[in-house]
Amino acid sequence: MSELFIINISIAILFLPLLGFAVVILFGKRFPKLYLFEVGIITINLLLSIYVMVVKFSSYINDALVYGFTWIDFGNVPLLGPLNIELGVKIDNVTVIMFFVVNLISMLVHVFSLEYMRGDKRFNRYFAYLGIFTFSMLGIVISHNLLMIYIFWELVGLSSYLLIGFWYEKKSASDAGKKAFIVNRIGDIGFFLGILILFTSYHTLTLDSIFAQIAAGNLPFDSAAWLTATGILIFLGAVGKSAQFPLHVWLPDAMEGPTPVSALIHAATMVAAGVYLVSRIFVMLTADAMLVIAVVGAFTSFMAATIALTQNDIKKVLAYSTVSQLGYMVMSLGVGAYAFALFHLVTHAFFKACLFLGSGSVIHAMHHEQDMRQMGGLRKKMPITYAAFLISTLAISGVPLTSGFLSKDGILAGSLAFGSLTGHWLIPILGFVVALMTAFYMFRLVIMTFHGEPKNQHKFDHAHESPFVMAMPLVILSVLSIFIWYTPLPHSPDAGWFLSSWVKTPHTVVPAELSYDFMISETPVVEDQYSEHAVVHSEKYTEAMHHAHYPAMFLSVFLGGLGILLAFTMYQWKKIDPDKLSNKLSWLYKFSLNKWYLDELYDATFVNPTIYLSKALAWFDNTIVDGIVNGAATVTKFFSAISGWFDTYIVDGFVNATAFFSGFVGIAFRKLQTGKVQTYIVLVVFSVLALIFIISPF
Amino acid sequence: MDLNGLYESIALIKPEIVISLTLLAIVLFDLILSNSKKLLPFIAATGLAVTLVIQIIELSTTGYAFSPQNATLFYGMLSVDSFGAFFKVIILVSSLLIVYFSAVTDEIKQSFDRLGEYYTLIFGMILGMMFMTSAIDLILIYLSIELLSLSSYVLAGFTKIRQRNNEASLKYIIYGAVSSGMMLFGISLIYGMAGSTNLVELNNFIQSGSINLVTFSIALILIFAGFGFKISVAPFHFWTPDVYEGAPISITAFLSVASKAAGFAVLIRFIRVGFVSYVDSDGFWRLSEVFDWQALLVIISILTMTLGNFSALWQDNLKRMLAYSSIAHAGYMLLGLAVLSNQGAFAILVYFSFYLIMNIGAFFVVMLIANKLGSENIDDYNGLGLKSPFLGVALGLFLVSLTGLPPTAGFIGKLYLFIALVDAKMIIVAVIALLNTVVSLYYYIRVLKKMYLSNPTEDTPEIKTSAMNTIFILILAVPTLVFGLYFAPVVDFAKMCISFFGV
Amino acid sequence: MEVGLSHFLVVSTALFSLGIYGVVTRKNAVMVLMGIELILNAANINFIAFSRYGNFGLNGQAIALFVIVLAAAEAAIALAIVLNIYKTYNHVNVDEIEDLKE
Amino acid sequence: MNGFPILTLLTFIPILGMIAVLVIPKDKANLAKYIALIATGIQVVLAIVLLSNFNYNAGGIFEQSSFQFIEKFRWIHIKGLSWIGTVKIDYFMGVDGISVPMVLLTAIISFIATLSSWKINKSVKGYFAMFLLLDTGMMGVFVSLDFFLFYVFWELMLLPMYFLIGIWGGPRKEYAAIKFFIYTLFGSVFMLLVMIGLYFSAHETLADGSQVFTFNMLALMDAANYTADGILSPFNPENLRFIAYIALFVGFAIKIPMFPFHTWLPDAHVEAPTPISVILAGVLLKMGTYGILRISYPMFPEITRELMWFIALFGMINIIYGALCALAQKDFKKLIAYSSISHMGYVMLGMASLSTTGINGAVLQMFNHGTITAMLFLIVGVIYDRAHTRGLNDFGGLATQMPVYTGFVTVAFFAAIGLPGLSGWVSEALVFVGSFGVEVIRTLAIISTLGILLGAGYMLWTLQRVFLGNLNEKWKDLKDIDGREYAMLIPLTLIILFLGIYPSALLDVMNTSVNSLVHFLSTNVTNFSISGL
Amino acid sequence: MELYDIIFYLFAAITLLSAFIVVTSKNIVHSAFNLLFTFFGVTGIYVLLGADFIAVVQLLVYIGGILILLLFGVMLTNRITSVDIRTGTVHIIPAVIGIGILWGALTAIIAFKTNWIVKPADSMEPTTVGLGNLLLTDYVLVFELLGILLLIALIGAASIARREFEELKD
Repeated sequence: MSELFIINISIAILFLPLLGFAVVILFGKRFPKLYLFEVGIITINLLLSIYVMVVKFSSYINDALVYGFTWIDFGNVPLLGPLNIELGVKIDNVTVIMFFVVNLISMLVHVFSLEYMRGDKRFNRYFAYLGIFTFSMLGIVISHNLLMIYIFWELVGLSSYLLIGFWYEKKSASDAGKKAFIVNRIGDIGFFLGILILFTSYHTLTLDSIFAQIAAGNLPFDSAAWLTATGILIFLGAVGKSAQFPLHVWLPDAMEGPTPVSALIHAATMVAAGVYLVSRIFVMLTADAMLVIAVVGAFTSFMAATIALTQNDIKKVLAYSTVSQLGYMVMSLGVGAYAFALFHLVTHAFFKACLFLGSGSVIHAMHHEQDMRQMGGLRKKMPITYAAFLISTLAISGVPLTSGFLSKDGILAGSLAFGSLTGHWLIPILGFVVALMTAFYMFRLVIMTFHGEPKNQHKFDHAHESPFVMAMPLVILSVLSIFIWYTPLPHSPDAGWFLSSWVKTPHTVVPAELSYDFMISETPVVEDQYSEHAVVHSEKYTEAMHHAHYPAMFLSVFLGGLGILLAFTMYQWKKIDPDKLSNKLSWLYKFSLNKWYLDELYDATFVNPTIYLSKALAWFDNTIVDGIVNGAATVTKFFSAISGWFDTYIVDGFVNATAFFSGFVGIAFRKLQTGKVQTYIVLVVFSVLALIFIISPF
Repeated sequence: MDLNGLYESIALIKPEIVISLTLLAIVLFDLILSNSKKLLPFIAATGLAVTLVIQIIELSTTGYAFSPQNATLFYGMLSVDSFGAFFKVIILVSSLLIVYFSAVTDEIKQSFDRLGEYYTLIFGMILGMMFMTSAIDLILIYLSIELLSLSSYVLAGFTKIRQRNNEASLKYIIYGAVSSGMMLFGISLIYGMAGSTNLVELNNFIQSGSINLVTFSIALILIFAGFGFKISVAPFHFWTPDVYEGAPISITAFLSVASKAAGFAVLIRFIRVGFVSYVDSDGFWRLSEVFDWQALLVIISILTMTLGNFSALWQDNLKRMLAYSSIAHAGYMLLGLAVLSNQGAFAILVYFSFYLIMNIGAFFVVMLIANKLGSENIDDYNGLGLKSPFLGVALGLFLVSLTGLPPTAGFIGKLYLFIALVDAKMIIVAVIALLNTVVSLYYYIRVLKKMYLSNPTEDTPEIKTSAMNTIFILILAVPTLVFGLYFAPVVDFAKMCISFFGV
Repeated sequence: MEVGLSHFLVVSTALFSLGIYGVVTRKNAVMVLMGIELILNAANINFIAFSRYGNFGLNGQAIALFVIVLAAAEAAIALAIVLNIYKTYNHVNVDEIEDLKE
Repeated sequence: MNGFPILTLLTFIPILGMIAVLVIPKDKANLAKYIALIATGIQVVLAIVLLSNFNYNAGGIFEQSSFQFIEKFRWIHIKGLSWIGTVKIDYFMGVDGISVPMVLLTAIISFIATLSSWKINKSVKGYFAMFLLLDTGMMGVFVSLDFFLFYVFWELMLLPMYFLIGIWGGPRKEYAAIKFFIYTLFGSVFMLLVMIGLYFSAHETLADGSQVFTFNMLALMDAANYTADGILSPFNPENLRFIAYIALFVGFAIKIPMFPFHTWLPDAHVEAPTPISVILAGVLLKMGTYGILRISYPMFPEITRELMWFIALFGMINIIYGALCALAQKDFKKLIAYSSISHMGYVMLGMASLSTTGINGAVLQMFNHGTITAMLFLIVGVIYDRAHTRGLNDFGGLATQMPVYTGFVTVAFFAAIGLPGLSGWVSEALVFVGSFGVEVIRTLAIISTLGILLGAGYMLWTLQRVFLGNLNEKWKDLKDIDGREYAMLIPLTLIILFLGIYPSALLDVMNTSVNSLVHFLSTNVTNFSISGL
Repeated sequence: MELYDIIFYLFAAITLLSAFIVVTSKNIVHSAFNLLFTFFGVTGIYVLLGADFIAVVQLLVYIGGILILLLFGVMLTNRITSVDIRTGTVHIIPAVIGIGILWGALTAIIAFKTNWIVKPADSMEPTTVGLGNLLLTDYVLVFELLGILLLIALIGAASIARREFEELKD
């Protein structure tokens, strides 16, 4: 297979879903069954992406396949020389893995939706939207260029908007869509500013070219601070898309969308795009930027976990758990555990998609009931769903033998190593606390939903196991949450192909003095920008990781177990009454239940002031600006009160640039025109006198 | 003054003589064939046409006419030159138009019996104006102004059936008499100082001798009051709106164009011949430092245009509005004089050429509408443009041109004016004038608004224009548009006419 | 003090001012016309006085002559107009004839 | 294409149409629509012919040799005297990369506006006559290379616009029309003054070697042509170039419209009939920015450089202020009007950068804003035709009732928001790239990015209020769009999509000229600031 | 004080006093008669200035023509029998102020502050011949124009004064 062929196939994979979207959206009205076309396309896509992955790993495992073209050519720009904007694709190992993950989950969600969305009046459009989402997501993955990433970045935002607000008749749904888009935009502005800095400094947006220039010691605006700022600004994009604090508020609301959408977009793929983006620019992050990322990730993950503890909506719990897990990944990148972040991204994609689809299955069975307090005992009615759900829950809780155990352990080890190397111990501490809480709330969820007695007998009676097309994706995804797919040794992720040969930490390009010393490898870098870099962690970091591995593993297993135990104690065995506990810790409980009051805070500090400001400005515009420009229309109005006649004049359409002036002058002049000829002559006499006194050279 | 000189002088005033003869012909015709009054307009038009032809043939003739016996210099009562000829052409053309105008006006038709007197008086006006354009002796200036004034006093009140005509007449004569009295008093002072009323001698006197500047200024301001009355600039304009509104519309139109033209001609000549010591190579007039003409003119013109425009804003009577508009235009044109350069005077010529067609056009359409409507009130114009499209478009065109928007002739007039101002670096003044233009848009556009933006009411007439009237309007409207796009002929003509005989 | 030019000028300026005063203050139109005649007379005194004292020849007198004739013509027309006003309004109070105004 | 007077045809075909419209008998007034359609259709064809024959490598801007399709005839030539110079005004037309997109835009928007005028039934003849006259004025502005000609065209469209708003507009049409008129005239009188000032400050050398004052824009751009004592000559130590620049700028700024001269725009838009709003937003606003690029920049490069921060500042204010005001609107059309203000701010910001990317972005944004806002106004028109209300809160759930319509709305809205893949984004991004790249205005560019956010805010909120949610029972009978509306919306949609994906199609047209302009601005500053400033 | 001076002061006094009464008297007839004295005084001043012909013309035209005309005017516009022929005044205050200043300024400047050209006067001679010559030579144009002016005035005045029954009937 030639490289070009692989690239072409990849590009085909990219555009096929767009074709699906276009066909379905344009002709969907005429052909009600057209959604099958989209499902077919996504299936082909999955097969193609598997094919690409196989070829890539078999033939080009150490090479990145790159293709670029000039999108906009500015020619020979004065004072600057040739300038152009390129677009391009880069297919490396991470790309093909992501291709596979995205297409797989997308396909499963398509299939799941066939049943879940049955009977919806905009069935075709739903699939079209899934198509454009898949297209955009694949676009992010394949881009070799920050601008192109940004393009697709926004497009996933659009598809997310469309899908969250799919049931737009519900105000909450359209609100959520709007919120998602706008909150994401805040992050995107940061991302965009980052791009601007890079383009201004390097006149290119192709990642490898940028890295090469940084490596050559060429910093943005010749300043280390700007390099840090660039990293943080681009990270801001990820903060939005991956729902990191403080921009995470949209994700829970996004659960207004159909549940399969939540599984695909708001759990497995799109939200991971932020992590993916940070991983793409990982090599240009300075120590300061990394610290910021680590702190944000750790804090997000902690905050989301605390909120998840008390939520009652099944999807909300999962949403916060997603935020929390994304925080993990971000933290992982921040502490330098690059490969584990991506690893967790993949494992999390599978088990979280499974969890969401599972919850979808439950919700479907319960006739769109989402409140866990209305559920219970479903494991008898829905054994397959239960089984799949349980496996995934174990995975997310980090129980050994699951994929989650492997990736989470690596992240925790990385953070521990980071703590030991830099002294920032808070980050690993938060990480471990989150591990405890994750296990707790996930099992709280499982117990409340599947165990115990049904709370709502009526709904319970009508509940039933989901049909095959819904169950099948659950099973596939839960199976993918088992360790065996990733490593032969359930306790050592490093032994797995994912980490040993597929994904390797690239070498930082940041000048040594700006980077953590443990990020600098003592082994020389291979100077081929398109090749996959060897593992470049310094020996120091590798060693620290190594040391941290077992303590982290034991600690996390212990904490996970503790969490599970606590959950069972409280909800299964009812040894501790959660209500009493919440009453006792009432303010903490409320703080968590109300999501740290962040929405309220944002409303009070940003949203409402903006609205008020806009209203004030509109008023200002109507009254003052218009007024001033119109020659003080207010004064004119005052005038008009004196004379009704004047008013009719104004109403008559005579407010004008000099209404006041002309009114005043006009009236003054008109007063002179009395109609009495003798008055005129008096005026002439006075005028002559005035002229004499003005002009004559006395 | 020997007889040869007299013959030569008479040869120089052929157009005036033809006008005088026509005047007599009208009087006689009216007396003898009093049943054929219908022919009077034709006689008048023929006389005017002949005069116009003669005038155009004589365009390049120059010379002094009626020199005094003891003149040490070669000067006279009249200075016949192309500058005067230009204004004579303006006057004659507008007179011709007014003759047709008068033939159509209902107001004049109603006074059919006195048509002879009407045309006699019109010719009295014309004669007065013709002499004004070339007079260089203050007493002749005074007398020709009086000739013009006396005729117009009567004409302003010509149709006696309407009360407002009488009132206009009375106000006009009282105001005019006082103004001319002031002017005369000023002339007497000048005479006392210079020992002569001749402008050329005045100029020599200014150049030569010591002079009491204060007295001189008072005299000039008093004289200016007379000119100001004639060209109706603030603060000597007060009669204008009342008289324009009260007078028959044909006379209003005539006053606003021809009489104003003559006033400008004489004022320009007064300053040009009496005060300019030399003209520099850039065409700027270097004045003797005896009187700050520029300050006076700038003050007056700014005051005039501001007053005219701002007062016009509030007018509901279209005639009255056009009166104020003509005041404002006088202000603009006075700016051209204030520049005190050939450029400026030239700009006035160009401006007048265009002002002539657009102003008479506007008045004519207003008259046609008033004939049908019986009113010049703007509130009766609701939707008129929609019901009578031709008149609406024509009036719209004239008003737009008066505003000075391209591509109409009015714009070119303004353009040349501003060119002169900028050339003289009078930027602030130009800005004020331009802002005034913006203000003027309101009231012109207000007519358009009424005509087009308001819906027609039941009272809105559908006015059919006769073929003749249509042609007449087209004669005025087409140049308004064409000269806006191709103005070279007019400008060339004006350029040819900017040479002054004498100093 | 010997009578000189300025004496005559005092008379003429006073007459001029009185004339304008008359025009401005009298209600009756005929009285207004009288004021105008005073103004013209003032100017005439000037012309003749200047011509006499400046020894400018007879020009001043000729001008005065013209002005007198002109004044007559003006008076004739003015009175005709006043009569007309009287016919229309039944009075000749100038200040009450003010239909034409803003 | 040699000798074929394509620019003249482009400009005056509508006038021919107007004459045709005027002579058709009253009872066949509907014919006017077809005449207008044919005239504007020919214009579109000619514009495409123009584009296809356009040489992308010729810079234009300041040298006649690199302008294309030049038509230069003596129009007015009045021989001078000793004290008055020869007056020479040329009928001088030509296009370069900056004008071609505008010509194209004018042709397309006019055509679409004609389609959208189909339902006009009040004085059809008058309407189309005015419309075509307006069209000529707009086209003329974009192809004129003689300042005088430019000014004539500039003023030519005032009156038709006044009538089009005033006669065929909404309830407060008279107010809006006069406001538009007065504002614009106010601006243009200053332009007139500057034009005359420039005229007296520069000589053009004629073929016979004589030197005459000139209105020739290209001659006015050459420092070498200026006289020693011209009032606006850089050689004159007491020149008034700074004041003139500001006066000229105000004249253009009113058209843009730039804060605080923008208040005519919401009124004009709200009251104007849909096609006129389309023209107004689509083409007329561009004249302001075009004028700045064509006249202010090359004729006053040194002051442009000095004031770039302020231009950017006002651009920023426009962006933020317009967006915030839009956020508070309850009237659909007013919202779009304010969004126009905001979007024109990007143009100003881009221009202010004086960089290739920024100005490219600005010109592209001019085109894109033209198409996008035109589409938005058409969209408002569609709904207003049906529901006779534009209150944002009167609607809801139209997406269910009119799905195809909503589809177009979504495209237009997201294009306005600046969604990548649609044309608006490309230009906005380039504007930011350009303005961010210049250190002086970097901060302003950064603040301006808030506009992206606010834009998303008001657009999505509008989308939500009007189209999402439950269907208001009142609107149960609204029909989805019909064939004519398809014909208006589809071309615009395609343009928006096409330029979003392949902006080079238009960027390549303008790029050489923009580079040339940037080069001119960067090198000629010294020539122009010999003394004085 | 010479006789000349005394006569001057006499005439000046007559002129100004009567003029003052003309413009201040409430009674129109008083005014008219005082105007007679004013004109007479002016005539005297003309004589003092050696303008014999003008003085005569002044008598003829002003007193014989204009004054009579004005008196006719007074009669025709007032019903003498029924109404008190008095006239009111307007604008007294502004007129007094404005014209006071004007008068003051004119007198001060023109009469006292200006150095007029004063040449030794020729002896007084009859001026009629000289004037006659002047009118038909230097001022022939003005003279002729004046003729036309009088014609116009005649026609104009007649035109106005003529009763137009047909017109008034409408």
